[in-house]
Amino acid sequence: MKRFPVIEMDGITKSFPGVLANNNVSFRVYPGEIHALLGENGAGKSTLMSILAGLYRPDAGYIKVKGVKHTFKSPRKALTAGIGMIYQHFRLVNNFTVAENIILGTKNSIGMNSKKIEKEASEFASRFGFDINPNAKVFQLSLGEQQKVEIIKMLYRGCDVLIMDEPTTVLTPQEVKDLFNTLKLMAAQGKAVVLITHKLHEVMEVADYVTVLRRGEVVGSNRIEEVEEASLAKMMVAHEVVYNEVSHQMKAGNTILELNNIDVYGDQGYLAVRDINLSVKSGEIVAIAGVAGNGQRELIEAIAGLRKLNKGSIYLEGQEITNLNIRQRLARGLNVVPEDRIGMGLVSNLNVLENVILRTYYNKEFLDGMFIDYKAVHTYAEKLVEDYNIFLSDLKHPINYMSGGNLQKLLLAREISQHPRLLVAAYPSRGLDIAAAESVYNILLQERNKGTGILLILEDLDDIFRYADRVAVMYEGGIKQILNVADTNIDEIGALMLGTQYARKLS
Amino acid sequence: MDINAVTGLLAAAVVAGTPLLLAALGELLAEKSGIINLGVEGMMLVGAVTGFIFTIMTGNHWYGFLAAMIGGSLLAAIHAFITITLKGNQVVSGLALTIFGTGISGFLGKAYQGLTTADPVHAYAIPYLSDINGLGSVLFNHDPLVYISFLLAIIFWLILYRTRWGLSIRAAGENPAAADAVGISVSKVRYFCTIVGGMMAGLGGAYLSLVYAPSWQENMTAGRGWIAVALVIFALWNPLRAVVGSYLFGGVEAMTFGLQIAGIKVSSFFLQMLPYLLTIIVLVIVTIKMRQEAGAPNALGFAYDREER
Amino acid sequence: MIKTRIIKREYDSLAIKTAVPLLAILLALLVGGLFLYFSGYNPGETFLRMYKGAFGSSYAISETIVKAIPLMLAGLAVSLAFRMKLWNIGAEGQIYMGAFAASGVALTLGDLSSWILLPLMFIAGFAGGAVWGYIPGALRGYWQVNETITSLMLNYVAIFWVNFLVFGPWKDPASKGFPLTPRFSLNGYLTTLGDSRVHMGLIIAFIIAIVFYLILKYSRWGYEIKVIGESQNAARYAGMNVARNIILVMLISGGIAGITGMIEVSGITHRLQQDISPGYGYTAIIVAWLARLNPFAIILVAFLFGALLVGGFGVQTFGIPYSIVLMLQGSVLFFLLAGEFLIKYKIVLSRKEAN
Amino acid sequence: GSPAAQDDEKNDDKAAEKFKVGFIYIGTPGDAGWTFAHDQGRKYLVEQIPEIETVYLELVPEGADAERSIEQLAQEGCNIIVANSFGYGDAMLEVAKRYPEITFLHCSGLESAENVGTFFGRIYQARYLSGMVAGAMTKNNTIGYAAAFPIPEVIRGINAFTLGAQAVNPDVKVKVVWSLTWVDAVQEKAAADRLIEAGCDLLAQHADTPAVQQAAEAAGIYSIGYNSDMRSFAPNANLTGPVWNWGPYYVKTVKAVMDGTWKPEEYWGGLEDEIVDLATISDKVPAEVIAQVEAKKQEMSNKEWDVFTGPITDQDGNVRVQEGQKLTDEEMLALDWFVAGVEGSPNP
Ligand SMILES: Nc1ncnc2c1ncn2[C@@H]1O[C@H](COP(=O)(O)OP(=O)(O)OP(=O)(O)O)[C@@H](O)[C@H]1O
Ligand SMILES: Nc1ncnc2c1ncn2[C@@H]1O[C@H](COP(=O)(O)OP(=O)(O)OP(=O)(O)O)[C@@H](O)[C@H]1O
Ligand SMILES: [Mg+2]
Ligand SMILES: [Mg+2]
Repeated sequence: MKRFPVIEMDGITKSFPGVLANNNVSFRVYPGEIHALLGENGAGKSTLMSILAGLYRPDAGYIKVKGVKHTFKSPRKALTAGIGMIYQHFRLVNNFTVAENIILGTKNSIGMNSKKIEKEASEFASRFGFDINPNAKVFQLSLGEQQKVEIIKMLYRGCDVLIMDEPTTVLTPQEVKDLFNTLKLMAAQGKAVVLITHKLHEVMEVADYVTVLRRGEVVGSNRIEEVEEASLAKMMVAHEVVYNEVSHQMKAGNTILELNNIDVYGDQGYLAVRDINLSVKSGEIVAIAGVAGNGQRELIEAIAGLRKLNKGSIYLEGQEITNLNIRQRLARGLNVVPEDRIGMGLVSNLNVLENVILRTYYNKEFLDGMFIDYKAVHTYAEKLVEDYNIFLSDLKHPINYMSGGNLQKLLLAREISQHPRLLVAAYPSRGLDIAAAESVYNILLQERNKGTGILLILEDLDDIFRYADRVAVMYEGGIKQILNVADTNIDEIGALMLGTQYARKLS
Repeated sequence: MDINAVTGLLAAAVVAGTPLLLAALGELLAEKSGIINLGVEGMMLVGAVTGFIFTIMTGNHWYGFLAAMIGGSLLAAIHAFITITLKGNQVVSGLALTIFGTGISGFLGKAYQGLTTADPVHAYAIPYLSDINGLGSVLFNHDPLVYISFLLAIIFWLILYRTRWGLSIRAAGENPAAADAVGISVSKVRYFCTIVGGMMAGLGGAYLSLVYAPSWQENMTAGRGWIAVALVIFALWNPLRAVVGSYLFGGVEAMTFGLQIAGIKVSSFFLQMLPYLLTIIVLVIVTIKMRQEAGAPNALGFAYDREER
Repeated sequence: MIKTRIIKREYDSLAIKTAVPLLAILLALLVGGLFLYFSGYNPGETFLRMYKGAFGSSYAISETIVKAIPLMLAGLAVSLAFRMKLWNIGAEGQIYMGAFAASGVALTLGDLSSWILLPLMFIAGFAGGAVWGYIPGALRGYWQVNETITSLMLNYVAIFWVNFLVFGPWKDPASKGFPLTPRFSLNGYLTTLGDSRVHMGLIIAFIIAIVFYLILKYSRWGYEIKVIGESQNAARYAGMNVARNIILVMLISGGIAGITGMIEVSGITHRLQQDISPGYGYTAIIVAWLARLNPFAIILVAFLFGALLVGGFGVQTFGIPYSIVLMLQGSVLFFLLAGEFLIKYKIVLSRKEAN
Repeated sequence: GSPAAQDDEKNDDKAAEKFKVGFIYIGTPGDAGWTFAHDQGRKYLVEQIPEIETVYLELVPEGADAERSIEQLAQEGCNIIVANSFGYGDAMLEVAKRYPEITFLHCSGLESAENVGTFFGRIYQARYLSGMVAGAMTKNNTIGYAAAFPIPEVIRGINAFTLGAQAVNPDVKVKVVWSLTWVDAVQEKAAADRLIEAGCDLLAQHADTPAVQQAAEAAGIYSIGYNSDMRSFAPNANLTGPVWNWGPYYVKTVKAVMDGTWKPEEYWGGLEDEIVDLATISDKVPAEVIAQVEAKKQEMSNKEWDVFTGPITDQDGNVRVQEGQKLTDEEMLALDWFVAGVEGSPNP
């Protein structure tokens, strides 16, 4: 029986100011298949899928759904044609409830009885094996839960084709497994799934078919059986990916950071960090594993000096810094790379020059009386860009023209150039392609080798096992356990992250 | 003050608050959808003048109210086009709308100075309810627009919080990208809300020229459009709280004269500051108390551009 | 079939940035002209008179400047707050408070030589406005109270306060009960240019514009303002004291608006009276925005806006009611706003293949 | 100013030779009050002397814009410039120095000069008469008075009104409320309503909108208007009201300037000049009251008597004007106290 593609895109071209994001792309999706879409950062994956979902309008090309040509003027049209997309940045209304988000935009009836829709939503969710409180507000949910809401939302609309843009970045291994099971279930029911991801092993694990984009063009499209990880990586970046050499035999030195019984309040007024004890030694990478939203943000902010401790104390190289402000901590060598790359770590509408001095503009090296010495800043920025291989067009362009990987490199470069004793970095490789992630870790490893203590907040267990020396698992504000990476395994950590105790098999 | 003076004052608060309430509800709706319209003053003036003119022309104040709503909505449509379609700056467009509305109302009204309408709006006591001691005369012995305005407040609340339209409207104001992604036409929703907002402002204006002081004078709103805008913030974007805010403001405004008559030894200039000072004080208290609770719609004031990053 | 697409411009081009506003004004005049024509007025003559009223003679130009000075100062004042994304719409009240404080000094210390008196009035004017900016600033900085509404409400309070003074304690006994304070002593008069009414306020505006430019573009504090305006989280991460800066900016913004009040009483009315400002605080918002918050552009836009107000006001004697003048002003703004669209986006025409 | 009213200015060519009178208005002819009354006068002037031309600038703020506006009229060749608010004084004197050949007339002004005259009307006389009507028609002797701003002009009116009311009804009390605005229907309506609640059964006003009349009409009580005949706004309530009638003064003065006989003066005309008058009295008022009012009006027109003739006591019971004495114009122009019988403060 010949199968007909549910989606055919042909000759799709789309340009944004200054970039050709998609160039004459053809793309097919068959019913019942999980189709992985790969490509380095900026390759045009999201753009192509946004076109399919009716968000962007292509400059040229056409889309056929089940053989019928469509012009999607808006997501509504795409939705009615059965195409739903879950974006990289979730499109949920934060202060609506789960149920409200699910029924948003549907027209079954005019009225909205919240009891009724909550019941409806929760019944619908359980049909697909999701367990979620329909009357919780979205901002109270973890990212993983938010993603479930997005999926339910699309299923509720009866989508035949579900597009997911990097859905696994924010999930625990267990959640990833669950997600993949759901996707397989959907595929079995004849639905098609397009999965964008940077993780090749996931592609190998779940996808039936894979398409690779590079610089807006399709460079390969194959059945999964016909490819292997290494060839995919090469296809994406057009050269061999050099993986970091990670050696763990480094001797950890004296203690750099010490957290003693700290409690921190979150924005919502409850204790977000409970009684944490942790230390980081010179020349060691300690990873904090955990599902996002379990207090990591508050913990980092407390270490950085952005949040007051409710209880406990913090020592840096033996000296108490509990009551120092962020600048005093910085002066002692405590550098932090926050989770929000843009919005906290960097300022999107400012240019590179203005961003590289965000944390040091008040130091005399960049000052000339009450004025900022932009000459000095220029020299400094140029050096950073060169030393850390940051790709950008102009130091005076706003940084929102830069790619995610380069932004992260810029941010790390800025913090590292201040010679930290302790570097705290949250999710340093989130959303980055393989090559970019490798170069970011490369920077971190070099720093560790210099003897800096490094505290990483990570959710990707592969990264933890590759790079960290010790791992602390955080759950509901507390640290469940601190383990040497060498003495544990992914399953144990994964279980701890979900709050369950892992029954160690006694050997 | 005896009980009559008190109920009189409360009834006066309701009447003085009604034009504010109508306009504030309109602005509230527009803001809920993400559009801030500082042209309320201009739209009220246009509503006042068109309402007055059409009542004189047709001899029926209901046509006047209808015309006022159309007048207000036409002005709002300009704002909508500039801010939604052309993604222009909402604050400046609103200010321009006020200037423009002041001008056009003055122009249209030239020939209607010093006239009176042949169809005054009477109070209708609501049977039974108006007999309730105290409360009856405060709430249930008024002109139809008073009832309409508090019904509208309730209807607005129901629409916003109990219907799917309302959900779509709030989504457009909170996170237009999310609304867009589920197929809600953000610009349609915003056009609709802005234009209905204009109708309500027009109606509020017509209340002044047809009910409160049936006549037309240039600039007769005397800054009430601005108060309506302020009341929306004051009400924390909740229609029912807008009722309270409007009547409170109207009441304090009315009360200043009551205090004068009572012979209070405070300068009237200071008494007249009261409604404004009170607004600030209540706002401060409310903000401190309700910091967690939903404040301004998240995307208020920002144009939505699908391809914007 | 021709298909149109709207594309965001990559970089704004200077040519378009200047051409579009000009085009917008031309279009506004065209539409306004049509309106005038159909209302029975002669559009050509009207516009000619408008032009002459604003620029037609050295006197006209000097008066345009007189009108522009408070717009420049108030425009600079609000632009500072807007840089930090603080909606200070309280410049009007700050102007009144500045006028009040400066008048207080002039009326009590009128005997001092102008070398001392004028600086004192200047400081008082600044302080008066600054207090009025401080209140919404502090409420915002410490408790996140929306500054738009508090600053707006304070406008009314300030106006009632000045009215209280001129009708009450500060009323000139010689004014036969009219609400005017006594005239200031000559020492309290701001120096004027020749026998025109153009006064020192112009220089003050220029100086403030230059200082603003330097501060905002190059100084450490300007950098802080920029960062806080863009992202408060980033600012906190950079160790900036956000609340203190919000308050400081509102205070200075209010202070400069206060200076606007000071120069109006000291340079023009020479006494405190009602209606010191016919809405400068509100017009200034438009001026600042049209100038995209650039200090020098504010000077220029204020001048042009002054011309529009002065020239527009004057055409009444040609039989055109003030209400029509307001409509013209409103439409000029509408067209400028619409023109913004062309600055940000370009419209591309392309041939669409037949289906 | 409808376009038609100024039509003739459009044939500009001949305009240059025409005798031109320019007006500076604080409000707009559309305010139905003060400026409206002045504009009626301007129209009357054009009717009476068709060969002249008039122009006006409306809504001229009293701050920086005043001088420029007056200067503009001077430059446009006005032979006479009239300004209708006291706040224009400084600006007018300033421009007048530069244009000695032009005649300046400042309504309610303080200072005259070589080429600057001031003019005003004794509306207090008409107010006295309206007070008589009010005093006769109140049943509970409590009258409300909604006033705009505490300036001598308004205080004088309140006093005159009260004295008039007491002349026919010694027990009358007049409750005063300050609205602190000239044109704001909502505020004035609120002020009126509070007065009604406080037991007033008759209202008078000194502000520019008809809101007070409408409030009285709605409450079914009587009212006294102001500025122009406000009967149409309150057909049942309105009894009469003091009205301005600037036309005859304008005609007289313009003629004098044209003839070259004008001298700077501080003109303050009364009933005899018809610059102020009483609107037709409602037929609800008994004929004998009307006759009484007419008689008093005659007396004042004949200058046999004026309002502020002693004995007059103030609120605190001090005798301010002795028996047989009269307030001088100077004293009247600076009046800042209330006569006995007024409730409220002249200095709020
Ligand atoms: N998304 C997909 N999932 C599964 N199989 C696919 C997919 N896309 C293509 N194929 C299979 O791969 C083979 C090539 O597919 P494709 O439709 O690209 O054909 P083609 O001959 O290359 O035509 P075209 O010139 O249109 O690209 C076909 O056997 C098709 O069934
Ligand atoms: N809305 C937009 N406006 C301007 N440029 C855009 C926009 N969206 C994408 N681009 C640009 O188009 C190119 C492709 O971007 P796209 O987001 O599709 O890449 P991607 O493959 O999804 O990358 P990533 O892996 O980082 O998500 C990039 O150069 C990007 O900067
Ligand atoms: Mg992407
Ligand atoms: Mg092929």
